[in-house]
Amino acid sequence: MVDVAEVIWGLATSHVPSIGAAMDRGKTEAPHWKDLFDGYAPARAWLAEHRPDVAIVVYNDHANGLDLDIVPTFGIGTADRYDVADEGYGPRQVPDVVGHPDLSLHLLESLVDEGFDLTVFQELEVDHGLTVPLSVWTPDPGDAWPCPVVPILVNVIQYPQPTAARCYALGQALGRAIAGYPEDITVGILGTGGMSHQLAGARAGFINPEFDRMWLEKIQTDPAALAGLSREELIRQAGSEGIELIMWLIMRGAMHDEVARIHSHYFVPASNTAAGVALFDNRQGAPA
Amino acid sequence: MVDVAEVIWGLATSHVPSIGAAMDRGKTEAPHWKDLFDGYAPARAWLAEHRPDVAIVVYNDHANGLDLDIVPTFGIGTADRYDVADEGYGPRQVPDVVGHPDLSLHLLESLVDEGFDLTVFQELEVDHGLTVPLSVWTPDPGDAWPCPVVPILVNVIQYPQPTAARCYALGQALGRAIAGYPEDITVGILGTGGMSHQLAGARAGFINPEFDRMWLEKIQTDPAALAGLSREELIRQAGSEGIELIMWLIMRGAMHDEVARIHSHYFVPASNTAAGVALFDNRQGAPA
Amino acid sequence: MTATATPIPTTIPPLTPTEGTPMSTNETGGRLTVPGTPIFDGQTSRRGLRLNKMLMSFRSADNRERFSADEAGYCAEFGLAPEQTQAVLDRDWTAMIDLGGSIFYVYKLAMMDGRSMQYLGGVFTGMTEEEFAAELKSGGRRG
Amino acid sequence: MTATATPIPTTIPPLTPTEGTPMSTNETGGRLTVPGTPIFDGQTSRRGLRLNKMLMSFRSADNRERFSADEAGYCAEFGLAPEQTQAVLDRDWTAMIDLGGSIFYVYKLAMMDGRSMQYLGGVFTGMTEEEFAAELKSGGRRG
Ligand SMILES: [Fe+3]
Ligand SMILES: [Fe+3]
Repeated sequence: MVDVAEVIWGLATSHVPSIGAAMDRGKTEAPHWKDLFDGYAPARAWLAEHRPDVAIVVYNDHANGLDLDIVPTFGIGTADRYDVADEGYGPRQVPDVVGHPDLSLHLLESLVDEGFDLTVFQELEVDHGLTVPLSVWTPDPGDAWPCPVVPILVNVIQYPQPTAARCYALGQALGRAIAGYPEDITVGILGTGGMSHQLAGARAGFINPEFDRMWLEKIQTDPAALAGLSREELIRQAGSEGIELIMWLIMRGAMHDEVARIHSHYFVPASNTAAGVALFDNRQGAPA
Repeated sequence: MVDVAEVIWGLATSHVPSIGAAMDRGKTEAPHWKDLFDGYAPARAWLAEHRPDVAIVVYNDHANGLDLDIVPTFGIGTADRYDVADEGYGPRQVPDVVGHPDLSLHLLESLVDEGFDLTVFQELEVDHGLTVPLSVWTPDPGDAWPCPVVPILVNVIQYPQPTAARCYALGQALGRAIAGYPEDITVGILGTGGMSHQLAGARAGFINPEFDRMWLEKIQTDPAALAGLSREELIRQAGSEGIELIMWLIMRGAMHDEVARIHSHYFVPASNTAAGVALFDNRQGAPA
Repeated sequence: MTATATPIPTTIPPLTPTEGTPMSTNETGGRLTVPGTPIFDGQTSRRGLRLNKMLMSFRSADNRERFSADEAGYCAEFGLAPEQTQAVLDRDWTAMIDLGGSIFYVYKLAMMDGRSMQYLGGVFTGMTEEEFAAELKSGGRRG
Repeated sequence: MTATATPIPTTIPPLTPTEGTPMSTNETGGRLTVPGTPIFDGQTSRRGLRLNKMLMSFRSADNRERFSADEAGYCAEFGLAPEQTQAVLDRDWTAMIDLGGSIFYVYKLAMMDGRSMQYLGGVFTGMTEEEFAAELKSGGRRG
């Protein structure tokens, strides 16, 4: 260990609300869901052995914490607590999210110095975009999630979204910022959203497993190629909501060029969406 | 004229609330204020002859349109109307501000494509930071300001502010974005704030005329040098609130390398602040 | 975002889609052209701002009750345009999207009605909920 | 920013400045070190969030009246820490800045009291308002 912060793993996962609902209602053994949750098991087992000191969760809000009167391209929470939002049927019965303001402010300062124009959230209610990935990681959190969280928000809903290239560049700057945090702590980073799906329009229900499987592969081996995709190409290939896959590139950019794949799994459909999970070990030279 | 938008002038000006108050209360001929307002006269006369189709106003909010729960580094308004804020003693009796959403959205898309992570404001009340510069330009607007406005917001209040270099780069990208707007319209751009001042702390009342005069000169002749100043240097030289001079660099970056100075004037004090105005013609080869 | 309630704007954004914005959930959208894919762009968001604000208010149980007690009155309170109010009263989900609704906001009304995202998918594609769900279970729709 | 009122957080940010943040209006600030210059940085803003929210609420005449009728009660409603409430009640302008107030927000309370920015400048520098204004008129303070 060095005396600065270190990213030990990256977890990419869909954040479909129905995955959280299936867990909250104890339906994970139901025939339709079993394969999805069985697919999480190896990742969960590894993660339980590798609890970080802080997690950075890259996600988007879905009309719960943010209104449309203000649409930030990138945001970061600096609070010491984030309440779980009521999305219209009562908040999920999961723990509120504890923040890590000191790391948040360090990341903010580094990223703004590097020319990333973040919006600071001193108050923020978090929705399924953030809590479902925490549940994918930790199905039974008890009274508290495994560690404090730094939320990073991305506009994926309103055009113009940040480009895939910009997201990857933000991730790379985030990696440098983490490596400049002068505390000997371990960091897990979650990139959320996707995979292919489209909720509205004549093409609603669109799923593209070839694209998804390509993405699941290249997010490890050639993220720069994914960062070269245009918004239009992403929407064409992954659906109008599948564009949120750009958030995986922020996670990936913060990791080393070479990472070891611990596990991945692909499942169709979770509600109207293809769901994917991919877990990578970022410790250089570490045995997978 | 070409068939795209063209920046015809840039106006840099302080936005001290007391300048607006002196105008609103008919005190512009009072002994203390007369020199300031006399200093505006040549700029106002020239501007009255050069009314643009749209104005872009780069400014910061002062606890009126924005709360501290969300602090965007850069924002842009896309509304068709911006109400004048009540800053605590009733709104200024000046016209509400008409927007130009089509240009706003064009600029947003161009700037996000270039990797500037703007926050979109679909609703925004504007304060003296925006209306005082409009009054400096147009003392008697009657029922309406001279033209529609695109507001661009900058965080200058909460550290980390964007760097001077980032502001200048945003201005340059803004210039390219304007030149890519496919309508034959003229644009005036206002950079607001400053000059040297500090409101709180043992150094409150600090004024630095040598720095201000250097800035007034170099904003025309060597903006890249100003863009090299660190936040700490800016605060040391211009005071903790004088750092808002970085907004002049956004205006300047959107203009040509060579601009013609129409007029400038410097005055101390407007309330607790040094006040400056500088007007530049951006039309290449145009007679000043 | 401000400490006081946001005033209803004096001008309502244009409800007739301007050139280059999506005309319907079945048309291509905006500067991006993907068949059958509405693009929620800046002009669409302007058009739908009041509608989406109202839909977001359904996060609170109080507001859900007030809406149910007087749907048209609640729409008027949020300054919806007549076409938007009509689309809400009629549960015309396609019209809500066409008039600037974001699917994430529109879905909050569907949830109040006990409708699923699969039901909405059926509406958008001219299928029953069961047909739509079956297409997803068989691997999703291609297109 | 959200459609509902923001809840008061269950934990209050630390009022004791953490290492590297400004200790007083007369101290140097945060990562930036400029003598006599408070730096309104992220930790300061966290410390002052509830206080600044309350001060911003004075944009509305109704709120100004409610505050005047019961200052301590109004502070409690916004979840101010005891030291912040005391600073407000005492009109201890320096303490308000030290406890996370932003000068632009603190000034709203000064305006309600009929105090000018020159008056505040005098307080921060240990002068009367007249002395402070005279220094500005003679070209400003150097330092
Ligand atoms: Fe999502
Ligand atoms: Fe200012």
